[in-house]
Amino acid sequence: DGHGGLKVGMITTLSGGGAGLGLDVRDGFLLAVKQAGRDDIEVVVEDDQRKPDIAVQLADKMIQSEKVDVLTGIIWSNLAMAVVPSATAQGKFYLSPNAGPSALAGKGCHPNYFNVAWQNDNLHEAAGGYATSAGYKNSFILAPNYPAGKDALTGYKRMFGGDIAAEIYTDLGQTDYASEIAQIRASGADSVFFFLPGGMGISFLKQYADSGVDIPVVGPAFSFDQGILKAVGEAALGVVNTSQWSKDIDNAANAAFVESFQAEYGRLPSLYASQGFDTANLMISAFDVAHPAEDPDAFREALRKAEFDSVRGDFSFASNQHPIQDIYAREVVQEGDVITNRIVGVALENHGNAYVDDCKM
Amino acid sequence: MSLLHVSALTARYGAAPALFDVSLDIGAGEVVALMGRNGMGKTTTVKAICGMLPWEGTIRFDDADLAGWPSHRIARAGIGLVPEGRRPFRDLTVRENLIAAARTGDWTLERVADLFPRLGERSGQRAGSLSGGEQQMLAIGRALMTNPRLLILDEATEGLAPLVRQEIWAAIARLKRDTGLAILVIDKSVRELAQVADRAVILERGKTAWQGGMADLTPDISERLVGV
Amino acid sequence: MSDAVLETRGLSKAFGALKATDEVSLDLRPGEIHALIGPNGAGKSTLIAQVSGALRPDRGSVRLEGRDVTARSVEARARAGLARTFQISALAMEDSVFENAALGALGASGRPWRFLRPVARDAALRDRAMAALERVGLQDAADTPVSALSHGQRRQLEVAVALTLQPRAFVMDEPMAGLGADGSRRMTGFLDGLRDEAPILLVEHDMDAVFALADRVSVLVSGRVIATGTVAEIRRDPAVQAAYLGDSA
Amino acid sequence: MIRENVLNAGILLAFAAVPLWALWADEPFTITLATRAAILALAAVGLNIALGIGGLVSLGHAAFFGLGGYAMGILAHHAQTYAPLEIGPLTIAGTKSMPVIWITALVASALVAWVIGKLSLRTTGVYFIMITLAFGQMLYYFAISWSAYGGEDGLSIYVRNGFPGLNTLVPIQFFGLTFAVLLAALVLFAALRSSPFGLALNAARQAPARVAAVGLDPARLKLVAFVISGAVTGLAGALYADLNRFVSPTMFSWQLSGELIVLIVIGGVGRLMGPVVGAALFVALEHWLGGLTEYWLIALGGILLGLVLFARGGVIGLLTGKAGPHV
Amino acid sequence: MSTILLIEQVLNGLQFGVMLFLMAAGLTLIFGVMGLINLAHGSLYMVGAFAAAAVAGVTGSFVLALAAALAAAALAGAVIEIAVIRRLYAAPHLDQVLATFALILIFSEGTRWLFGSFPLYLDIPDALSGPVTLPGGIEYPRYRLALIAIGIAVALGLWWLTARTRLGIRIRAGENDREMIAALGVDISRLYTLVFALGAALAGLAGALVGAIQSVQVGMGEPVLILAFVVIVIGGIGSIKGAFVGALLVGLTDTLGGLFLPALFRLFMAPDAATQTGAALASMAIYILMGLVLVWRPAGLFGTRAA
Ligand SMILES: Nc1ncnc2c1ncn2[C@@H]1O[C@H](COP(=O)(O)OP(=O)(O)OP(=O)(O)O)[C@@H](O)[C@H]1O
Ligand SMILES: Nc1ncnc2c1ncn2[C@@H]1O[C@H](COP(=O)(O)OP(=O)(O)OP(=O)(O)O)[C@@H](O)[C@H]1O
Ligand SMILES: [Mg+2]
Ligand SMILES: [Mg+2]
Repeated sequence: DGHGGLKVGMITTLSGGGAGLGLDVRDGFLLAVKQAGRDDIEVVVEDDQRKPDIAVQLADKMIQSEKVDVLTGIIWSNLAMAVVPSATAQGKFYLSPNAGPSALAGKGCHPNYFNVAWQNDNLHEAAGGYATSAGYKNSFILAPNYPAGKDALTGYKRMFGGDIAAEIYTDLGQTDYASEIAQIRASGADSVFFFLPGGMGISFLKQYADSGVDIPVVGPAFSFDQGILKAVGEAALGVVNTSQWSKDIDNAANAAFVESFQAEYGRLPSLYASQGFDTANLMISAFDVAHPAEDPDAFREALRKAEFDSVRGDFSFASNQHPIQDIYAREVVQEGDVITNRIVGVALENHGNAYVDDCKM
Repeated sequence: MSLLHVSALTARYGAAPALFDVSLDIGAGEVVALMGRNGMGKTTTVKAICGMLPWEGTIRFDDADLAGWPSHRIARAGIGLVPEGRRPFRDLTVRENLIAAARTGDWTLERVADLFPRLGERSGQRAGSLSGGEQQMLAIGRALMTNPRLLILDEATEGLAPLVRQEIWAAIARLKRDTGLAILVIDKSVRELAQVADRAVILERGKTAWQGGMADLTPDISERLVGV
Repeated sequence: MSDAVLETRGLSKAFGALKATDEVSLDLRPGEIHALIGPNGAGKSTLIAQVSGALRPDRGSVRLEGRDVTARSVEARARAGLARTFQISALAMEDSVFENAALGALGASGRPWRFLRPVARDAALRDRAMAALERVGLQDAADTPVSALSHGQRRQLEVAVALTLQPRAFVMDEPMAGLGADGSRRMTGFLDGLRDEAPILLVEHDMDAVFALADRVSVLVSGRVIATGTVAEIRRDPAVQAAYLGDSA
Repeated sequence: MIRENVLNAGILLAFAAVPLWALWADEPFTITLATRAAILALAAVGLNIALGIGGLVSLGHAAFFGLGGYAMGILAHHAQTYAPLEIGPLTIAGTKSMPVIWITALVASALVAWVIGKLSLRTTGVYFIMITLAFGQMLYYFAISWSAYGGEDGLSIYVRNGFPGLNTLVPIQFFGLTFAVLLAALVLFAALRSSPFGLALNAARQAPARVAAVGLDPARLKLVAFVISGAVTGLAGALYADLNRFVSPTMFSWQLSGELIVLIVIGGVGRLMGPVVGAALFVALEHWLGGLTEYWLIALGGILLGLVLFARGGVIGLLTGKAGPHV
Repeated sequence: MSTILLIEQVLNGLQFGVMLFLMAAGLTLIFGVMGLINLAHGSLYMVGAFAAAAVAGVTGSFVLALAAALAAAALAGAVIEIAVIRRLYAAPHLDQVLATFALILIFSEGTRWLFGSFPLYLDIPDALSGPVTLPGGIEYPRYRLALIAIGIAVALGLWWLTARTRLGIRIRAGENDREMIAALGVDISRLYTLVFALGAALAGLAGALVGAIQSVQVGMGEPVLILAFVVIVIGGIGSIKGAFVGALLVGLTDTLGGLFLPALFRLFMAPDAATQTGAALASMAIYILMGLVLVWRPAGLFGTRAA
């Protein structure tokens, strides 16, 4: 097609239970492209239904038929694991707006794979860091029994200085946490760390609040995103969560992003929207330098420099091409009628990730 | 003035026609025998009357046109069916079988138990574990519990021991004598039919081939159309 | 009595407190039709189920040609030469008449584990099935699906499937049930000829047929055999009259 | 109304023609879609042996699909990492050879099908549906927490496995291979159905008491059918994993078992070409509707509903005017 | 492990079981009466939860929310029955499976279309929030106790309805022979619509009750549906008593399995591996339970017939 234009393939989850995240990433990404005013960038969006096999086939389609230059969009780690290795092996660039499995940060890292959100452990590590600084000595930790859950607990423990009262793996998709809460009550812990994405977190928080157990809770931002807080309600008040982004981060890019996103879509942006937005802006900054198909090395080099205005503030890449960034501790508060997050401090400053040394690149 | 009037009745199973031209009449209090060889359409006629099968032609009950009526409405209008093959509600007890069908009227649990003492004795037993004869009595009792004005008995003595058959025939005779119930009865035994029926209708390949008083049913007609 | 083809000894089966069969000992001799009659609920079907292997007896044994088959499954007994027909037709309703008969022939051949060659090209199966159909007069309906058969034809097919087994003994539960007068007559004639092939244990309520066919009659009442004898003896027996026959004796 | 044989031939021709057209029109993804349809059809042909002929509604066939997938994943993973597989004293080298993987998949799923079948066939009807589901779920949860092979994340294989004489990386060649396997499975299905075994199995579905009474053991017939069925579906799993160069526990999910049933019902239960038509239609709809709207699943639901309500016997039933066996 | 924790876990198991029963009861009723495998039952659960959340959002009243859940689910059930299911009674089982599968797609995505992709807010009413102290010093959420009570009340009510009322007898008669009960004067179509709506209402009630302590979101019905199927199969299809016993068994197995299995493995494994293996086995526990029950009793614990 005689290059010039940039063709981006976005594979993300747009239907079924996990669609909220994919929609936000998509909307954030498209907003950035629109604001850049670049009509030489074409984005092809496809729904992976949260099924790895569908994601793989869509990647094939993007590469074989659509002939895209850059792939992005995947929300879930297991889908990323299915798609990324073969996409990068075929010479395509993959910019992750969300999933950041450790396998792709360490041994499986690749020059064409960039993660613009985080390494999966980051927010958990930050939670551990926060818990240490808050003076907690004994944590009860729980996560679903799947790789990301195990990474979460590992990440927390990596940065947490105190003891672990108990470590529990729940079922993936579990909705009732009465049993776990009873164990928390009986554990004698002084803090609880949980990683339960999506509906699992909502259920846990509601049930926890109702149980009368008042041990303080820390968690990664996933269960405290704006969309989710609406569903959890007051049960989340006071919980501290860690995030590399918050709508009240004080910089011009962020303020403009929050305002324009609201104007465009009529809702508050979420963490995921911010990641989609950043991903697009990073990509555009590199495309300004070179076209990925014509001069992949220059494009890659430009990506590594990360010369774009991240809505999170300072942003750079570690050598394994995952972010180095501040991760904040936020508290859930009530502002008028709205339940939302307020930054209470920085949990980890200029934090990279633990897999840099495993990545031979 | 007949209670049930059927004329020019046709019906089919899928594409295969089973009834071509059936007509019959039953007056109030009358007992009519529906006869014919295997597969001539007796059961199909009954199913049509009871609304269990789509049909064309005329069926009138008590002057109401039954065209398009669902079967429960026909039953409520006063037609009680004892189906071929008994078809008890197998997982229900005898008592529950009777209750399921019950509608207010003269027939009650007690009266059915009087008619068939065996059912009274077994009232708590699962219908599925009753013997064939007991199930047959239950099927009759159940139809009576709907307090019908026309009782249809399709092969009510099939598979029954001679003694039980006699009991059933006696019960039918008693019903005829004591209640003035109109009865349409299908059975293999011409001899016994002759004793209770006032009239006979004989089907041959889905058509009414003969009808008339039981007394007029000569041996050669019977031999030709029923095989006896 | 060791020449009996089929023999039960003290068969007992209780359902809770109800003794459905109680110490039933019967035998079926070569060339005979042995009718088993009795009131509804006397235990006839229960007995047949134990003889054919569908039901385990609580006590007692079943012997086929002198061998104890009490512990064997339905299939094993069928392979050993016992053919039964069902009180309520049990046929593959979607299949054709021929296929049902071929199933019998296949069972008789004992080799169902052939996966590739079509049945239609297996001459041995086909001939055996068609021969049985011809004997009951269903050869012209071979390609009709069973669901389109009349009741009477289904009863005939039941018998045809049993015939394909070329069994050592037949066990028939009410083969006349639901047949009209002429149908019964035809079936009676047919069974009459069949006894030379293998003896028949016949459960039947149609007394005309029983009296016409049976060499011996056993009367089962409340799970017990109250009388065994020739037709004449049974008809005269006052106990049988009281329990079963009534005035049709 | 069309004669079923003519229709079947037409379907196969069309199925083969689409990827050839795509090759000519340089639409490689259409070839991938056709390959996906062929593999799903193969899995469903496997299920159709148990379900269509034997009346065994298994809601656990994803178990075999997944086993086949993991047979490929594990063998190729060990080949890819040059670390032999060690089971107790046994040391097995991984492999990237499709024939070896296929045989492994066939044997593994047949063995597991034998065990599952042996236990499940004690039940019938809905109980059978649910007990097969239970076994499927057990394997699913097992795979999720089996961290040695990626757990929930699954296993990626970087390069598609090889087949002697072919370059499987070329989409049309890989399609050709899967299509050939599908054809072989269809021949097997047709032969089974009209064989003595098929006759007995078909009767065992409708009248088990009759089958026993002629001296055949209905439970054994069904077990053998279940094993053959599981093995074919397992083979499809291995191919599917190779198509995606990836395996994950979703291959074991009950949704997938359900989808296989749906494919068969769409096409026509017990019909030779039922699974093929169902899979082709399903993949085509998924692809086409997905491009139209975010809410395409509503449309898919509507179409499926329309099919059930107005096309008894599935698409093939609709086209031939015959309803097919009742399951 | 302390006794208090154990008792609390048993209560949790009961509560979970009782909720499963609400789902399972409707399912088993519909299957038993109509012979219908209703995969869309989980969608009705979701409808109940969304209706409750929507009404609670507007009115703030939990009682109204429950009423709305019952009404919406019953209405949806009646509409499904009249528009779709009714045409499929004579069809093979698998057609029903496909049709109800299609209904899941329509309901799930339709709900997402109406309410968006994010979970909704539905909270416990103030009167029932917070823990109570039970004898022995056990602190237990008041709301969960209320759930147990409601579930048991519904169980008793259903048992009374099916076993003791004429309507119940007719429903069961319809299970045995639909054509025959109609020929005896019972309006079977109305009866079926009624049963379907009743089953749907129970699912909707469960959805609303559970929605208050869980996430009200699209797709929430599917995991519960599978569990409800497990329950009715363990209990014996068509049996309300079986559904109750099965639900409690599943509830207790799931809750106690998650507690004891990891602990058990810790006795002879490294803690890390034990936690994982235990958790893995715990997630399989109910399926293992179902497998064992069916191998032992192929028609479930209280099943009378092979369905
Ligand atoms: N469900 C069915 N599907 C197709 N054909 C049927 C069906 N039921 C009956 N038939 C056919 O319709 C015709 C009439 O059958 P019907 O049952 O009315 O006869 P019948 O007079 O009651 O016979 P019998 O004395 O055997 O009970 C027969 O030829 C039969 O084969
Ligand atoms: N599974 C069972 N559970 C309980 N009771 C049973 C069971 N099967 C049969 N019975 C009872 O055992 C007795 C014998 O039944 P059986 O069917 O053998 O009678 P039969 O002589 O064949 O009668 P018919 O002539 O009516 O067919 C009956 O009273 C019946 O109710
Ligand atoms: Mg008839
Ligand atoms: Mg009997």
